[in-house]
This record gives sequence, C-alpha cells and structure tokens, in this order.
Amino acid sequence: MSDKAHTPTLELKNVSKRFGPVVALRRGQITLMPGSIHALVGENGAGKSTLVKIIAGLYERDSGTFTLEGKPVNFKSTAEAKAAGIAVIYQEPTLFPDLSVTENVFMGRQPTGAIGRIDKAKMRSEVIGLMERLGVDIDPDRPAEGLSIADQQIIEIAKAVSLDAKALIMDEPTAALSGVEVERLFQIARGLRDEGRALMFISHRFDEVFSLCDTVTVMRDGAYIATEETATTSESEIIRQMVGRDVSDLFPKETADIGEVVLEVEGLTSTGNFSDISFSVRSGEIVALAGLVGAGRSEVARAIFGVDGYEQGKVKVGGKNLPKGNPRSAMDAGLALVPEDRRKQGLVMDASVARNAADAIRSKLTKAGLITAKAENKSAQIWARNLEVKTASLDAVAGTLSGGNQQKVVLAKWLAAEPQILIIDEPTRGIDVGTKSEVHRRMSQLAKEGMAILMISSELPEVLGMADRVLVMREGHITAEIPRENASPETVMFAATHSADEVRREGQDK
Amino acid sequence: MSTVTATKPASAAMRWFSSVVRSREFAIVLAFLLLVLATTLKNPRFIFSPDGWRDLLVTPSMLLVVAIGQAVVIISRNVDLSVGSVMGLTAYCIGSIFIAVPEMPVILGFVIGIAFGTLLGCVNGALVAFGRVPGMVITLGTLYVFRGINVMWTGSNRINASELPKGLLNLGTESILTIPILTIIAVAILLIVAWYMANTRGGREYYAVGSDPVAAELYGLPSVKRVFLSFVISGAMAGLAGVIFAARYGTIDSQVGSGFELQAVGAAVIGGVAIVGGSGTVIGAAFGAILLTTISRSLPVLGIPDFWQQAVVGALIVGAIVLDRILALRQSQRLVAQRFAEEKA
Amino acid sequence: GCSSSDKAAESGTSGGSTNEEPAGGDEAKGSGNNSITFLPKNLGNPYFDASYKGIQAAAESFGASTEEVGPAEATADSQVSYINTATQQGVGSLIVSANDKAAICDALVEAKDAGVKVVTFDSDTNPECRDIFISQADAEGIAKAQIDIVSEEIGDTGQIAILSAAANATNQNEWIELMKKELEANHPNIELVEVVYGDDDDQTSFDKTAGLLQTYPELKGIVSPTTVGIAAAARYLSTSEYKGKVALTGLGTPNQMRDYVEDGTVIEFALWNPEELGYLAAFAADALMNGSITGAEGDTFSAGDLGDYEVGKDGVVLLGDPYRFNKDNIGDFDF
Amino acid sequence: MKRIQQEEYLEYGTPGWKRLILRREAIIFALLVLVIIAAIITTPAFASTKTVTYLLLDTAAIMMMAFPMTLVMITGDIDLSVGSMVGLSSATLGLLLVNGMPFIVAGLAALCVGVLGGLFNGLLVTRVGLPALAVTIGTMALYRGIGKGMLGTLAVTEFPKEWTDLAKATIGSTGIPVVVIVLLVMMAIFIVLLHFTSFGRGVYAIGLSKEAALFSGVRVERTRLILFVISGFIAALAGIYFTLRYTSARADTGTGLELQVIAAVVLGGVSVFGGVGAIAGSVAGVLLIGVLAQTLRLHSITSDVISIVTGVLLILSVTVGSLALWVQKKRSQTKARAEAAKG
Ligand SMILES: Nc1ncnc2c1ncn2[C@@H]1O[C@H](COP(=O)(O)OP(=O)(O)OP(=O)(O)O)[C@@H](O)[C@H]1O
Ligand SMILES: Nc1ncnc2c1ncn2[C@@H]1O[C@H](COP(=O)(O)OP(=O)(O)OP(=O)(O)O)[C@@H](O)[C@H]1O
Ligand SMILES: [Mg+2]
Ligand SMILES: [Mg+2]
Repeated sequence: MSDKAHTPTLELKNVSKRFGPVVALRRGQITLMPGSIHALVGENGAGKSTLVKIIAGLYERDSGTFTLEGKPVNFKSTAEAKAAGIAVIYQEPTLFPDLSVTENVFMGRQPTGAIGRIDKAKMRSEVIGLMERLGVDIDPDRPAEGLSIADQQIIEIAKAVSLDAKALIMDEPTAALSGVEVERLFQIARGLRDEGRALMFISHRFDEVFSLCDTVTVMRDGAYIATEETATTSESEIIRQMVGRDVSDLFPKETADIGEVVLEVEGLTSTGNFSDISFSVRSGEIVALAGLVGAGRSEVARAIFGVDGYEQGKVKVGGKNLPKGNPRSAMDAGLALVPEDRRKQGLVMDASVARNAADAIRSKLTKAGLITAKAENKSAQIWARNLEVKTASLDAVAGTLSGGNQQKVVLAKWLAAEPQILIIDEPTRGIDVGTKSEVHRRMSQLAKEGMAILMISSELPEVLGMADRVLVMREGHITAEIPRENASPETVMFAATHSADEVRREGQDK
Repeated sequence: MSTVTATKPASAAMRWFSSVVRSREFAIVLAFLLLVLATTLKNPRFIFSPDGWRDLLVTPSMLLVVAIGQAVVIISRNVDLSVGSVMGLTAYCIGSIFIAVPEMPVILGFVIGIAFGTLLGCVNGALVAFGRVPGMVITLGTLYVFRGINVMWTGSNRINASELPKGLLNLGTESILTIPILTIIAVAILLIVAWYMANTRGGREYYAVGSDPVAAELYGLPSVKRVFLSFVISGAMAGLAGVIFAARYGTIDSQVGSGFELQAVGAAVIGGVAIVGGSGTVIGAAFGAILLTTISRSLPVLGIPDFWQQAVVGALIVGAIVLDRILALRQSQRLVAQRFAEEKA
Repeated sequence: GCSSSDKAAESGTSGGSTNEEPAGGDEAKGSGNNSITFLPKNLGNPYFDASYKGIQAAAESFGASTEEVGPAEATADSQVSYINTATQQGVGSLIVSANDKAAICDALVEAKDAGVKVVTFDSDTNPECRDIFISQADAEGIAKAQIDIVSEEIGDTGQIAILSAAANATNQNEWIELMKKELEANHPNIELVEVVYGDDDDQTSFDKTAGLLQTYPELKGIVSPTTVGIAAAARYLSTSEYKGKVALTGLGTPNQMRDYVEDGTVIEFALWNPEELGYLAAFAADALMNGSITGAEGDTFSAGDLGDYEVGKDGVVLLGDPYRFNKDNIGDFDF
Repeated sequence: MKRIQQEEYLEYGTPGWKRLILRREAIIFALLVLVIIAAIITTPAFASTKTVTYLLLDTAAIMMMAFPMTLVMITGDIDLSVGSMVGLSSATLGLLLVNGMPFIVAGLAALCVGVLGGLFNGLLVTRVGLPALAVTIGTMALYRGIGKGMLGTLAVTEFPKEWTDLAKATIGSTGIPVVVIVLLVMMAIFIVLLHFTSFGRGVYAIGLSKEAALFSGVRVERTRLILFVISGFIAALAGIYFTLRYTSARADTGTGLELQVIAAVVLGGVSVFGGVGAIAGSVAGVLLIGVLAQTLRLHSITSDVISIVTGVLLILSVTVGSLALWVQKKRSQTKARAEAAKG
C-alpha cells in the first residue's frame, strides 16, 4: 500500500512532439502522484494541451518515456488510454450535438442488460445523480446541441468524473465557468483526490491553482521548467518562471473621456432568452455585463450584433436604428462582436490565420471589386504582430494554434476592423497572464481613443478591474446597474443571484 | 406510495404515446395513411383486391431494405451512392448462380446475395474507413465501377424469368396470411436493425460518430469500425434488394437498380434522417421508402396523367420535407415557449 | 432502356430522297476499308445482341471485320460521341439504330462526308443523314398485326390499354397513332382507355402494368409494342388474378416470351427476326462500301441467304412482314 | 527559444511556387497533360483538330455546369437538379418554338425557367432551412417531371439553322468550337468571383463554418441563394446548348448529367464537405474525364470500361491524397524521432 502511494500514477519524461516544422513540445515532463492534484501552467502555446493529448493517446510522442503506475505504456488510440484508466477533459468541449445529455455522458459504456440492451432508465437516473452532485440543473433528455459553452463544459466534467479513472486530466475546465460552478467542481475534485486518484489541472487563473492544487509544474516554450509545492511558492514566482519576466499591472485601467451615447438598447426581448433589456454605452466607456453563466448575456450580445433575431425592442447606434438580424449592417454601422465560442463562431478553424485575421475587413481590403491574398496578409501581419500571435506562419491553419493563440486571432480580426463599438464576450478566456494584461491594456487604450466597449465577463476581477459601469444580468433580466465606485464582489454577486426587486430593496435598506 | 405506482405506468404509456405522436416518423405515417385512404376511396381495388393488397405490401420491400442500409450510412455521416449498382450486380450474380444451379435452395440464394452485397459493401467500407476519405466520392466511384463490371459481365445477356427457378419467382408473389413473404423478410430485417440502432452500444455509436466525428475520435470511439460496418450493412441490404428484385421482377439486365441510389437517399431524408448525420431512425427511413413507392403507385389510380406523374412525385417529395421541417420548427418553438413559461412560474 | 424494334417513323414522311453523296462509293472502294462498326441504341440489349449476330454472320461471309460499340444507356448525346469516334477512326461503314432521329444527324452527315457509309436499321434518322435504312416492317403492318391479335383475343369488344416505351420514342408513337386509326376504322367496339409509358425499364413497365390493371377493372387487353414492356407485363400478369382474363400482346422476343406463351398468359405476339435484320444491314453496308450501290431508289443488292433486295423510296429497304409467334411455332426460334 | 522571432511568422510558411505545385489542381493538370501525351503516342487518330472539336463540344455542357457546381459545393451544398434543369430548359425551348415563338424569346424564357428553378431550390435551402441534398433530390424529380409533362410525346427537331450551326461551329480551321469562347468568358468570371472577391472569400468561409462566417458578417443565406440561382441559370443555358447541339428538344435531355458534373468537380479537388476547391481544378477534372473517354473510345473500348476507369479515377483521386498525407506524416514522425534521439 505504501509502495503504491509512492509510485507515480502517471509519469512523462523528456517527451517531445513535432508537427511538421512546428515543435509543439520539446521536453515535456510531469509526474502525477495518487491522491494529489497537480497544476500545469504555462503561456499560451507552451505545449500543455499537446502534453494532455499525448497522455490521452490522441498523439503519439516522438520521444521520451511515459509510464502508468510504473509500467511503460504506448497508447495508439484514445480508446486504449481510456481503457487504461485515464479520463480526459479536453480544452474544447467535444460533445455529440445530436445526442441527449445522458447519452453523451455514457456513450460507449452504457449500462447494458440481456443481449446487449441498453438500460436507459438506469442511465438516466445515474445522470440525474451526477448533475445533482455537480449542483447543476440540466435536462438529461435534451440534446447537447445549443447548450452554452459552460453547460457543455459541465457535461464534460460529469463524463470524466463518472468514469472510474485512476488519473483525471482537466485542460482548462474552468475557463468557461463562473465562481459557483468552479467551487462545485473543486469540491468534487477534492473528493476524487481523497479517494486516492491522481488529478491534473490546467488553468490560467492562479487563484484557482493555489486554492485547489498541491503541486504545480511550469512549462515554457514546450519545455519543462520547474515543479513546486503550491504551499512553498508564490504567484509572482510562477509567473516569472512561466513568462520569463515580470508582468506589470493585470488591469491597467486608464481614465478616458466619456463621450456621447453611441449604443442604445431599448426593451430588447427574445422569448426564452432574455426580456426587456435596456441600456446604453457611451464612447470611451467600458461597460461590463456580468452575471452567472447562463444568465443570457451572450444572447443579448448576439441579438445586438444581428446574428440572432429578437421579438421586441430596438438597437440604436449613434441614434440610428439598426436593422435586426443583419450582422453586415451592424458591422457597417461600426459594431464588432468577439463571440464567446472561438472555435465555432470566432474563427473558421480550417482556414489560414491570415484569412481569418482579414475576415472582418474583407470589404475594406477590396480594391476595384477585387481582393488579393497579398492585401489580406499585410493587414493580418500588423495585428498578428500587435497581439503577439504565436504561429508557425500566416498560412498555418487556425485550428492548429493553441487555444489562447486562437483567441488572439479572433481579437486581431475584430480590432483590425477598427470598430466604433466593440462587444467582447469573455475577452480573455483561455489567455495567459502576460497576454491578458496586454489585452486589458489595449482595451483601455481603445476606450481612451473613444471606442465604446461592452464587455461580457464571468471573471469578477476582470469586471471590477476594467469596467466603468457594471450591468448585472440574471435569468434574462438586468437586475442592477452599478457604477465603478460602488462595484464590489459582494454587490455584483448579490445582483447576479437576486431579482431586480430584491436588489432594489436591498439598495434602499442600505 | 400505492398511488404513485398506480399512476406511473399510465403516465409512462402517455409519455410514450405523446412521443410517438410528436415524432417525425408519425408525420410520414400519417401522410402514407392519407394517401392510401384517398386512393382507396377513388378505387377500392387499390387495397381491396388480392393483387392490390399484395402490391401495396410487396412493392416497397426493395426500396425499404436499401433505405435501411442507407439510413445507417447517413446516420454515421456518410452517404452510399453505390447501392443501385451493388443491387444490380448482386441481382445478376444471383440470377446467374440460379441458372447454373437451378436446384439450389432459395434460402441459400438469399444468403449468397446478402454475402455478395456484403462483400461489395466491404470494398466501399474499407476505402472510406481506412482511407479516411469522404464516402460520397468513393461510392460515386464504385457506382461507376460496379455498374461497369455489371455491364461487362452481363454484356448483351439478359436473364429472363423463364430461366430462373420457380421457387425463387414464387417468393415474389407467395404470402403467409395474405402478407407477402418478401414483405415479411423486409420487415423482419427492419425490426432487427431498428432495435440494434436504438438499444445497443454499437447502434448508438453510429449516431455518435455521425454527430461529431472529431469528438468521437477524441472520445475513443471505434469510428473506423463503425464507418466500415455502416457500409457493410448498406452493402448487405443492397445485396438483399438485388435478390428481392430477381424474385419479384424476374428479368435481369445490366441496368437493374440504376438510379436507385437517389431514391434510397430520398427515402431516408423524407423519413427524417438528417443528411448531416447523427439523427433519424431506420424506421423513419423505411416509412420514407414506403411513402415514396406508394406515391408513384397511387398516382395513376388517382387519375394523374402519365406524363405528369413524375412532376407530382417530385412536388410531393419537396412538400413532405418542407412539411416535416415546418412541424419540427413549430415543435421547437413550442418547447422554448413552454420552458420560458415554466421559468416564469 | 432496351428498346424493341424501331421503325422508320420517317419512311412515310416526304422530303429529299436524293442521296447527296455520289462520290463516296468510289472513295471507299479505293481505300479497301471494309470494317463495319455497329452502334446499337445501347449495350446489354438482347434484341441488338441478336442483330449483331446477324451482322457478324454476314461479315464473315464477305470477309469484313466488325466491331460493336455503344453507350450503356440509350441516349442520343452519348451515341454522338461514338459516331464521332468512328469518323475519326475512318471505319468503312457504320450500322446505327438511332436513339433520336435528329440528334445524331449532324454527326452522321459528318461521318458520311469523311467517307463512312451510314446504314441505319431498326430506328431511323432523317433520310438525308444516312445512306440506307433497313426497315424491319412497315409501320402500318406492325400496327395492324398487333390490333388484329388483340381484337381476336378479346372478341373485338371492350377496353384495351397500351404500354409503350419512352414518351417520345418516335417509332412507338407512330405505331400507336396508326393503331388508333386502325381501331377507329375497323374496331369501333374496342375502347383504348390509356397509353402508359414504361420507359423500356423492366421495373417501371412492371409497376405500370399493375397500375393499369387496378385503375381499369374492366380492362380486357394490353398491347405493348416494345420487347421490354411486353415481357414485364407478361411477368406481372402471369402471377396475378388477371392471368388468362386480360389478353396481352405486342412485340416481343421468343426467348423472353416462351414461358408466358406456354403457361397461357400470352397467346400470340409479333416480331421480325432481329438477326435477319442485322444480316441484311451488313450486306447493305457491304454493297455501299464496295460501290455496287449508292442507296438510290431502285438499286438492288444481294443479301446472302436472304436473297436479293431492292432499295425503295427514301433509301428504305424493307425486311418483310412481322412474324406472329404462338404456342405452335415458338419452339422453332432461339433469340 | 526566446520570444518568437517576428519575421518567422509574418510570412507564408511554404514558398509560393511550392504551394502552387502541391495544390490539388496542379496535380490533376499534370495528370491531364500526361494522359494527353500518352494518348498522342498510343492513338494515331488522337492528334487531330477533330479531337479538339469533339472533345470540347462533348464536354462544353458539363464544363458550364461545373463552374457554378464548384461554388455551390464549396459552400457545402450540392445541386442534384441540374441534369433535370437541362431537360426542363430544353423542353421549354422546344415547346415555345413549336408554338411559334421567336428563338430569342424562347431562349430567354428557358433561361428564366432556370433562374426560377434555381431560386426555388435556393429558397427551400436558405429560407426553409432544408439540406440541399434533400431539396435537390426532390426538385430533380420535379423539374424532370414538369419537362416531361410539358412535352408529352412531343420531340421538337426544328430549330433555326443559324443557331444550331453556331452551337457546332469552329473558329476557322483551328477545330476549336465557338462555344469555347463562351466557356472562357465564364471561366474568367468565375475565377474572379471565387478567388478574387469578397464574395468568394465568403463562399469558402461558409463551406468551412457557416456559423463563423455569419459572425464575420458574411451574408450566408444570401450567398447560398445566389449560387443556387446561378446554378439553375447555367443549367438552363447548358440545356439550350444541348438542344442546339443535338438539334432536338427532349424532356429526357441531360438525364444523369448531375452525377457526371459532380464526378468531374470532385475529381478536380472540390471537397464534398465544402470549403475546398478551385475553378482550375474543376476545369481539369472535366477535361481529364473527357480526354480519357475520347481516347478509350478511339481504341474501341466500350462504355463499361470507360465507366470503370472513371470510377477508379475518382477513388484514386481521394485515396492517393490520403495515402500521401499518411506517408508524409509517418516520414516526418520518423524524422522527428531520429532528431529527438540525437538531441
Ligand atoms: N495539430 C497541430 N499542428 C500544428 N501545430 C500544432 C498542432 N497542435 C498544436 N500545435 C502547436 O503546438 C504549440 C503548443 O500548443 P498547445 O495547444 O499544446 O498549447 P497550450 O499550452 O495548450 O496553450 P493554451 O494555453 O493557449 O491552450 C502551439 O504553437 C501550437 O500552434
Ligand atoms: N441555441 C440554444 N438553444 C437552446 N438553449 C440555448 C441555446 N443557446 C443558449 N441556450 C441556453 O440559454 C441560456 C443562456 O445562455 P448564454 O450563453 O446566453 O449565457 P451567458 O450568460 O452568456 O453565459 P456565459 O457566461 O457562458 O457566456 C443557457 O442556459 C443556455 O443553455
Ligand atoms: Mg491548451
Ligand atoms: Mg455566454
């Protein structure tokens, strides 16, 4: 028993992996001990997800050793890794959209009865139990299609947790979650740890790393840097190891002159998503739209931009009505939307980085009706450089970029359009600290230059750090509007969890 | 406690009933019944005569089995355009065997036909699954190749009914309790495949693979095997259809089943199998096949002039898929409204 | 589809009957090229298979080489490609059964200009596009033979229907017109209730037969002037409750119809011998190639075992009358 | 490694010439040239102006339809109704001519029918939200059926001679048909449209991800609708060409043409999943099938073999690429392993 406790559940040493000319991983190393939660941190593109995929059996490593409970293994497929007791939550949710939530959780290992008949009732009740444990309310019979990223992530977690695995690997599981769900996840993770399983946790949020993990491994440029006990190291130490330098202010908010109202939303209603949403954004102002996951914030953004329709209400830009359901005219009016799902909405994953970066300014690049690859590349270069997108080349397929770098390309694409109003849904999801402060700095600067910014964020520090004004949504309604000086974690969270009336009453009480 | 157990079965039955009524398949069945009703009112012999009854049941059996296989392939996000050619080649193969060995038991003929179709399906499946290439291109290729082989083999030959053993031909008309044997075979296979697709791990994996192939791979599902098997099933079904053709029509030339691929895809799509994979049922596809076959049979009875019949068939196909879509939209709107109302309450 | 016997729809139409290629014969004679290319409507059709046998037999007797090419499906545009190819190859003569009387015309004219002798048989083109048309029988004769048989069998009274090939098959349509005239003139008690089109496809013809029988409960007879149609209809009838109650006749090949004649589904049907038709066409081609005829009206040539033939108006050569097959004589034929 | 060197990623990874050569279109073109050379060597009759004439006349209709089909398939849709539209256009033209309309009017009416048919397809796909495959299987039967119903037993064979001659005329003694001029103009238009306009960028984006395209301001539904209309229009044009070339208006004209067009386009490298393909590839695909068929026919090889060769070519066109990719992957992996072992 004690012997077992000292053999690592999973150990990789000197692992390398190349994709053609791109070296994704040069010297990957990690050791997961049973009964422990191990954090893996590193900049975007450091090779974390690649390491995960090697563990998962999706990629074959080029060199290095990989042992599972002391025995060398060589997975040729994800099925083999799964059979060996490794459960993986990938960075991007991978659900079957047409299948029900229940089927998604149990695919390939459904409980069966006589002659292989699936026991559907049993499966359903187990899923209900799982959802209860995770503290979420998702209909087990609904198809995965149309679930928000957060809900999808939760199902991924349910899937992995219900697998009775020796090692649970989680690649940024919390990127799409807000505080409440994160806390639930952590409780479960701790429970699994106490059962003696080995867990690996990747995140760009250091507060999470420190509150959950026992050990932390830092990677940089595809190579292992160091492993420390979380108890004996500090955030700034890790950031230094990770980035190779000190990161200045994470929320470099600059004061800007607040000007005219440029975006006005009046009584926007869409059945089942949100109702009676009214607010305005002025030039030079950063307005945050806060709330719990599933509050309907993204839906509001999509409706404003015209990707979705709405039943009632008006959207005005610079005093003029915006036709509904027409993204093109929204763009022409100076609107830009950085959507929440970069994989499906933000980028054409199979197109090149250059094409993607130039996608929002196609009409601007057109000369005499013609557009050339040269013009696209030129404009792409500028923004790729500004945001330090890490890619092998401009014609690399966007899907091969690391998660955070994909996010940067989406930002590049929309900043290139030089919008008057920027709606930005989870601007720094999956972005590393270094770049995060860079994105924040740039947002501040753009506001200062007169841009109106509507920022949807589930990260409270980001909301509090960046916003001039905070709008809080709950279940499709705006429950509070809080000026910067009054915004605090308590006020925002209270509004996010109570109805407008209650919030008002609470305010009067004070 | 007792009240709970007492009401539970009733509500389960109710739930089942309402889910059946709401299902996509139900709309097709309804359309089919209306069609049969209208035609029968016009001419009662459409079902109330021995031949009419038999034809009503037996004629769809060929498209029905092909549609079963096609549905499995489409559900796993592929399409099999070679079914017509597989069917033709199998029909000729089985015809030739029966001519060479007339005393061969008919059941063996079915086995050989299915085996031969399976073999051709394996060719498709191996190319698509192991080559990891789109099924549409491969099967468009094998559509040409199999048909070419068929023409080359058959030459100007043609198998006539008179050359085939009576035992086989009788199958085309014989029935048990007025249900034609070919129909019984087709329905039995339909039920087996439908059960397999709905209730087994393997069956559900076709849906998963079709719903999102990338996710299926990340998840560790045996996608290659499933894609391969879907084509094998489709081949086997097309092979069976070839034998049914031989039994029912008796005359086999080199063009048997040409153009059948699009009918099979059409049947599956009308029956609610999403062309992008991941959803639909083989039962739906089967009803699509029955509807499609019966439409073209009832038009002459309904007095539609011969020249215009194909146009009416086309209009009805379009109408059926539009209607299905509208019903689906209504349904989802109602669900959203319901959810919203519940949330408010 | 695999068609039956086609016949010159145009044999009756007026028009330039002059053969516009006087020099062609000499050219071919000089080149000594006597290869024959046979282009049926489509491959895989037993009717044309029999014709090709006749062509081969004839070619063997006068020492020419033969070759069969053609599309898998009976469409005019694919036939054009084969005609063009034959022109490029510079074959001696081309024997064609046309899928469309006009569509392949230009290609044939081009072939003629290049010195290829063009013989149409079974289904003709416009007369100016070929040298000679070998006609199986004249249209009136074909129409009358079928009406005669069906009227005899149904007692010259009651409803009948026609199961044709494709809706715009010229030869079929001409026969059907002539049949209507014949009915009107000589069989006032017979009512033609409908003409349906089986597209020369087994399955379609089979299902259309079923439709006819259901739609018209009083139906007494079916005429199917196409080999594919009559065989499919016979097969349906033979297993249905209408067997022996509904008369069936038309144009069919003995091998396909043998069983149905023997089991009483069909009493009598008509056709000519497609092998002889091919045989005659090959001899006509040979005569054109060696320059002994030009295809002008009045030219005569010898067709081996079949004896001597004379070219008629519009360059048409008639094989003879259609033959009626029944229980007594069907055993003598194998095609 | 330090911070990434900026110049490294500011350029394309592979040099321009290499990208050009490795493109699928280039490979198909190379194959086409090889086949032509082989045909010239093995087939004496091949090297003549007649070959050029016949080849281009035979493939003109397919080539025309291949242009819009390329775009439609790049958006991830498909149009199976084009073959039937050829028939419907032919029937419309014939019927109106028989009823005494001037040719120009009848031709314009046929083109209108094409536009309407394309619009109907497009509306069902974009407005009702039905899958293109399903819609066009239905309209394939519908349009063919309407054509058949309109013409009935009629087969029109009388056309103004100047028009039928034009359809077959060649430019001087070059053997190049006049219709090639039309094809070249079309090709130029479609190349610009697909490869050098914002519209074309949208077409690719739609094929790769409709949702992402929508979020980038691409008018997804409108683009798809326009493409269906173009497809219908050009199919009708091909119908008129067919009718004139064969001097015969029939409702069954163009039966099965849809699969031939799709086969050629797919051979030319257009992905059936959308997002991938180029006009040049489709042109090469059409010509490759045409030249092969022509050569085989000159060798008196029958249609069954031609159909087998076409099929095998299609299969090879995708499997060889996949095999090459696999080999490349294995090679780079071994290389990476070797390097890792050294370092
Ligand atoms: N399939 C692939 N083909 C080519 N390059 C790839 C591929 N997958 C990953 N890479 C490259 O490998 C590097 C490491 O990527 P990886 O996804 O492992 O980063 P990461 O550490 O997970 O970053 P993030 O925090 O942004 O998720 C990146 O530069 C990426 O572009
Ligand atoms: N297409 C859809 N069909 C059905 N339900 C949907 C659809 N899209 C979203 N939902 C549901 O609507 C609710 C609102 O989701 P939304 O993405 O707007 O939340 P959000 O506040 O933006 O959260 P997040 O922090 O994840 O961005 C969620 O419960 C989600 O599951
Ligand atoms: Mg990652
Ligand atoms: Mg959201």
